[in-house]
Amino acid sequence: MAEFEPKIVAFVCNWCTYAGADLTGTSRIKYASNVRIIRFPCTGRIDYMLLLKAFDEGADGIIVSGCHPNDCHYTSGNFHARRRWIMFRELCDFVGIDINRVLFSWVSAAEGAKWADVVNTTVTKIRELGPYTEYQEVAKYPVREVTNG
Amino acid sequence: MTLGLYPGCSLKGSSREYTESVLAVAQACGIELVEIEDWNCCGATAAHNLNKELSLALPARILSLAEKQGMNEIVVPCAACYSRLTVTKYEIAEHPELNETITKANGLEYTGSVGILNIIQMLDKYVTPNLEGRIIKPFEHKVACYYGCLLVRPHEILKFDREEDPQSMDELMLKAGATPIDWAFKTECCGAGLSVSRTSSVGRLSGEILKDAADRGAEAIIVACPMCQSNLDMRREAINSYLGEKIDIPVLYATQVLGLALGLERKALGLQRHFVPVNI
Amino acid sequence: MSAETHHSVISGLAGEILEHTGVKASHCYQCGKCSAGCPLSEEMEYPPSYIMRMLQTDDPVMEEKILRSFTIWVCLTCEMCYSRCPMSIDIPKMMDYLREKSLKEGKANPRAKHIIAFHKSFLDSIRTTGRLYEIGLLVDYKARTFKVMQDMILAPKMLVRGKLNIFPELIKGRAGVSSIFSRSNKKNKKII
Amino acid sequence: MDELRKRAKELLESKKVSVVIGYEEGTGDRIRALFVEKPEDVSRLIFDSRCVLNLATYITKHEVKAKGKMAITATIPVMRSIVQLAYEFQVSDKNLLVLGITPESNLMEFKDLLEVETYIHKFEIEINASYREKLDKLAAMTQAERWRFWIDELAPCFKCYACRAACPMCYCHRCTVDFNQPQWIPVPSHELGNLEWHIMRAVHLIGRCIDCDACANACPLAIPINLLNKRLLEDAKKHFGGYQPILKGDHLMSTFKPDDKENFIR
Amino acid sequence: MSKIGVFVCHCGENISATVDCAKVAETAAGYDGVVYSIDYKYMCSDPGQSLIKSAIVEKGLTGVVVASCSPRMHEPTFRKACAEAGLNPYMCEMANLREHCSWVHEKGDATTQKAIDLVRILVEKVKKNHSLNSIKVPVTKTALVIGGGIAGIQASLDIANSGHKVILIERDPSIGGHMSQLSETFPTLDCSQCILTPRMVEVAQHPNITLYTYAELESLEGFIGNFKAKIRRKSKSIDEKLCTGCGQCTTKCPVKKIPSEFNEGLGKRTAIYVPFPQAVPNKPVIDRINCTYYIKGKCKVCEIVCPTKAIRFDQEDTIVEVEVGAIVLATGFAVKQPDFFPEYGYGKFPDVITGLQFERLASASGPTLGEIRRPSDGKIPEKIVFLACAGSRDPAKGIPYCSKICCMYIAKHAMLYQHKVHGGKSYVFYMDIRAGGKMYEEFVRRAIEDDGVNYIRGRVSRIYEKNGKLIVKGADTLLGAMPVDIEADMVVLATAGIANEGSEELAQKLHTSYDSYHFFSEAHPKLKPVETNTAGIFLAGACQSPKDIPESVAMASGAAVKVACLFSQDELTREPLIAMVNRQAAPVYSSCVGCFLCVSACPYQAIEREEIKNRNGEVIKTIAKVNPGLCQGCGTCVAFCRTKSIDIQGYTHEEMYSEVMALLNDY
Repeated sequence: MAEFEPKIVAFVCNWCTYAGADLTGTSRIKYASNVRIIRFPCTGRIDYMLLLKAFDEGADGIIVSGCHPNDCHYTSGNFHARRRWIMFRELCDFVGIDINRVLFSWVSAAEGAKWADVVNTTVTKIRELGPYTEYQEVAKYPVREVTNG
Repeated sequence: MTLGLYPGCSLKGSSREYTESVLAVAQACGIELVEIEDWNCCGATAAHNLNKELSLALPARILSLAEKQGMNEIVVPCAACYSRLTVTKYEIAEHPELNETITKANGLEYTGSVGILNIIQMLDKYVTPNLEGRIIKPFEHKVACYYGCLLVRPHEILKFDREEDPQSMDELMLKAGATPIDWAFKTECCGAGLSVSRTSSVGRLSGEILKDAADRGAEAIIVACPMCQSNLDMRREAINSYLGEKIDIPVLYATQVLGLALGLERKALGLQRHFVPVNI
Repeated sequence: MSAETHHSVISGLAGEILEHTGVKASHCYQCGKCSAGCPLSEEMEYPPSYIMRMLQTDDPVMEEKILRSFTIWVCLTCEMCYSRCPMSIDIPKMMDYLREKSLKEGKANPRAKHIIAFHKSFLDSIRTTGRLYEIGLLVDYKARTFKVMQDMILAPKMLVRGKLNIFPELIKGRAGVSSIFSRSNKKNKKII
Repeated sequence: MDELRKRAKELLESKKVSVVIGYEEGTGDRIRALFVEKPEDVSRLIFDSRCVLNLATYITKHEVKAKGKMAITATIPVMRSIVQLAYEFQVSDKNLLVLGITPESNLMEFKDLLEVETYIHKFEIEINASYREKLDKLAAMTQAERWRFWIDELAPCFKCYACRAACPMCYCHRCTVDFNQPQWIPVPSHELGNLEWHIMRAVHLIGRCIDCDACANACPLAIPINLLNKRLLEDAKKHFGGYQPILKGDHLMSTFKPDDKENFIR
Repeated sequence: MSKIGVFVCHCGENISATVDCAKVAETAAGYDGVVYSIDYKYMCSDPGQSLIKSAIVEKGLTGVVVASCSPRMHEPTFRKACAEAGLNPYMCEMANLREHCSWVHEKGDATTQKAIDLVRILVEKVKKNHSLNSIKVPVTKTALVIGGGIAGIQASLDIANSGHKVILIERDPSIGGHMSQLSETFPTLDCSQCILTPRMVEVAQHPNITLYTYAELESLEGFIGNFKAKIRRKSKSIDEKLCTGCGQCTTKCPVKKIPSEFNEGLGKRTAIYVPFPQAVPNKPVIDRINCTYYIKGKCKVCEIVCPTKAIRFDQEDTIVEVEVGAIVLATGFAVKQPDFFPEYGYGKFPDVITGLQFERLASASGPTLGEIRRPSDGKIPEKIVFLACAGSRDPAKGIPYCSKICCMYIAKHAMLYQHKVHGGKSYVFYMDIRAGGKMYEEFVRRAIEDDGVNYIRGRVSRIYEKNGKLIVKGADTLLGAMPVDIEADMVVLATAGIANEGSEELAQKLHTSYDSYHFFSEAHPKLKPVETNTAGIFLAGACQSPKDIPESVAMASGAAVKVACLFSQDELTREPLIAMVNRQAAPVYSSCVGCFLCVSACPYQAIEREEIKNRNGEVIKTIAKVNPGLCQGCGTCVAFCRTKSIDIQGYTHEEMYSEVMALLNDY
């Protein structure tokens, strides 16, 4: 059977990581094509609910990436984001969501190579972990009728 | 205070005096050096010139033995051995896959737990801190500290002193009461690798070194490597004939100088074994 | 759709070296700092940077020249080139590989026979005794090189100064040591 | 208790407040919230160990606020809630008077909320032994086990929102769960939707939950959802040195330190 | 019902080489809501754009997805095109098929599939998009220029001459920068001072320019057209109004042995000093670290000798607050001290010097009045060696990049040496001669052919001193890497140009980005070389990368024009991508409960309180309100709000949500 191809969603900020990924392109650095980038103005805008949604909808792994500390285009969006991630990650861990499937990183507009590396390592990691069936099985429910609402 | 000791072949033969001085100084400073039991040769230049696996397996065996004999730090007075051992440790750490093949070859387990000290590091770490008042016969001479290659290169791996114009030995000599001179050939190669097989080159390389030291008024050349010592000392006639002048500066081991400064017996430090007489 | 790695293919000897030692010849931009600093470059027919250039040509003729060169044997692996290389190219490591290959393929430069002889005698000594037995070494070396007179002036003096052992020191683990040899020899033909 | 009634009476008679919020006997052995507006009703006011219901929940309710200035009998957790609510501009000295009840069940009236704040800070928020044990047990589990645990625990939840109703901090008019463009939380109650709903609620309560357990007590299915909040309380302590409700200063999640430590960002 | 048009671009071969563009277009055609889908070779070309325009008109498109390069590249282009066709520009989105797909993956189905997914995401987003109208903000027509080197001077003069106010701040006591230190300039060999000084004076006298020397930027707030800057004017310890620059103090000051920065340590200066004779302003400052009064508490010689009583020992730093509409960064570069090259012995051997030090030796205003003499014994060197790339192109010990100016200034140095020391011998060790520029190659040839400078292709391994000579051990790679030893009297290292110290902090103050070498980043490597990606902040000179004088001046004038363009409007339009608090009909008014926790989450203090009053003016409800002038659209508040009452235009909840959904549903 064909090798399992992870679905990876990347939530990135417009100013650093998105631009960094552009640089990966302009420098023609090759990386795994599993990833789909969704552009946000800033990591501060990234809603934790969207991460859950991504898993709901069958993502096997998630990359969340933005500007390095002190480099945020909006001065402190990434600092706020970092605090939220710290707590959100603890919570996910506590409810048994596999936090190995969410990779957080700082990738600046100058780090084209790092972006390729972040993607590749994530893909390799998720490939080892296999599909996130644990979550997806539960997620299959949504179509169930409203029984006790 | 007990440390492991890997003497290496030359220290058992051509460089007795080095061993003697190392042990003498260690003893004088209350350090017990326990020789690794059943140690073997590190393979020196020969091995890594001809055969990579060999060049790692031989040193690995030594380190494994040290581990097995419960040593957590070993002193390696010979700069060449020091380099081989350290490189091996580094290589295996960098490429863990090597460990397997090597353990197979040696039939000994290797974990890389043993720390490796060259002689200068050992003295810096355990001797110099408590030297005050112990220097009874300051070695009041102008000395040229000669580090050679294997003590400082490659820096990426050895991480000892700095590659160009190193200072550690000079500082040590200062403590021993000597006056280290600033000279230009501290880390140039003496040609040891070709010592036997290509004496001509050695004459030239060692010649330049001696000459510069002499021209700058050194009364002794201080080394921490038996290769360098035997080249500069035993091959002096060849060198002098290459230079076409007679240079008679003795070549002492750092430990010998320290020993003298500590007031130890010249004989205990093996000074009589030198080819170029040590008349200072 | 797997994680492609970004590596341009380097063929020939240069490629082989990259594979076995991780040293990348194409990394060299020919500044010549290695040759400038090499204590023996004037005794080499091709100084270090020259060898790097030859590798870059990816030309079998050049590669043959390298393997048959005297340079690779006269190199002392004093690490000077490596320590000063602006591109941090580990030339000594590469030289080790070239020597091993040249020997395996029987291409060792005739002028290097003494050097090789010494290395071999050295290793023989270790194989049999586990340690270096200097007189043995000298004798054996002379046997191989017929340089009977060389260093003979030294020997007596060394003896007088107790710098030579008449009898070899034997280590218990000799078997172990020679097994190291036999293994590595099985792997790389008979080289010692 | 008489003291409490006496004071309540005074306040109502002197029109200093128009309603006193407290507890009264309910059906069976249960007690319930009481809103005294007439001085003669103060006799219904009681206070004893059963009075754990967090009355702070009511002071943000529109219909209660509408009555005018409120006085509230407040245990430590209630007082914590009040301070946090005041920080969030939901109550103020203008519309609230606190009749504190010390752990020794003595009445302790505060001149203003600032006093309340200083008082409650004498009591650290602490997680009691039984919960401690539960938390440790969960911590010891593997990720997969924890996942199972919560999925099973939450399976029966049918989103009755009793937890939300009981929580003094869940005063929002429109909760994310009521949001349908987009539909963040699926309407039907199934494990995942339930999990998401409770995760969402837990996140919203970071740095705001004062650990009164009202949610868990209110849950008809006794789902230990308050474990989530307790765990987050501890994490907040671990990462940012903990949290105490305050009137002025920084809210845990809407501020940051440039040197916040983490070890998972590449 | 939305009518979406999808336009897939081949970008010549750039996309089509690895992505099956036709297939992407076909698949997109199948999505509901997509009424038109086509692929074309160059969407950004004129025909490409008119393709989009006509489709908008003919098919009555309500949304457009252009699948081509990065939106950071062409979003403005296509949004403009849409606008011209009558479609609201914010109904146009771009799928990044080039940088994020075709360029980074091999040809194959997987890559095409990714392209398809990327398009679908944007189709779903654009369906949820709303028409937006750009925001107008006023422009403060004053520019702040940071750095008083040649670039800063040029930018200031150009802006000032276009009739706008300029505030020029310089960290040092005088403007002039590195150029004022240079002897002669290549390729014309005209004297640096002679061409620079008049410009410096012009700056000082220009009615539109306010000059603050010995001053640094403290902090910056606001946004394009509306910046608020705090400037720290470091205390000069003198009253500039009273000081006439008579020089009494500097001649009488007893502390005379301080190495002069201007002379790169080859000359000495006093504690109260004017950096150099032609300094602007030509008034002294007291260097408090070295002044005896500040160390010992007594001396005050300067105060005694000062005829106008202008000395102020107790003077303190002052903070000036200014409002500016645009900023030009011209902070220049620094020279990488070559002490990281122990093998060259810089710092150990006095006669091994840097290129900038040689400039001072060769300069008529320098410590040797223009005579080339060795620092050690003042002898005139008979043999001199120049080392190119002493730090540049050296990943191991220096910096990986090429400093660009060295090849030229080395040729100049060697030439000057040959002109000044007759019969002297000069050698240049080089790797490549990079002399691209008008009359540059010719200049180098002149050095070699006419002035007999001896160029040797190879690097130097080490330098050591022997009997008063410097032994330079090099190699000639053009002669089989043959070793070359030279017994020189003096060695000049062509040191690397690096980012100025503190440039990182400055970038952070300005919220603009910098590259991995800490040089400031331009907005686009080719098409926006003087813009930064922070609107209203522009770059001039070597703070962006090492540059020679003509380049710096050109760039400065470029930046000046950008500022002038900005100032040509009374108000400018800003992207409406900002946050907003929802409003609903009474009695709810808004889902915001007014907890105001978002206030501290906002990096721009843009969230205010809004009171909703009834007819009788009583406050019924207090909710949050985002100030559109201050909001920069980061969305931090959006993700924070519990009630989802704040949303951000262009990245709304619905838009982002549907992107995620679209992405995964049939991924």
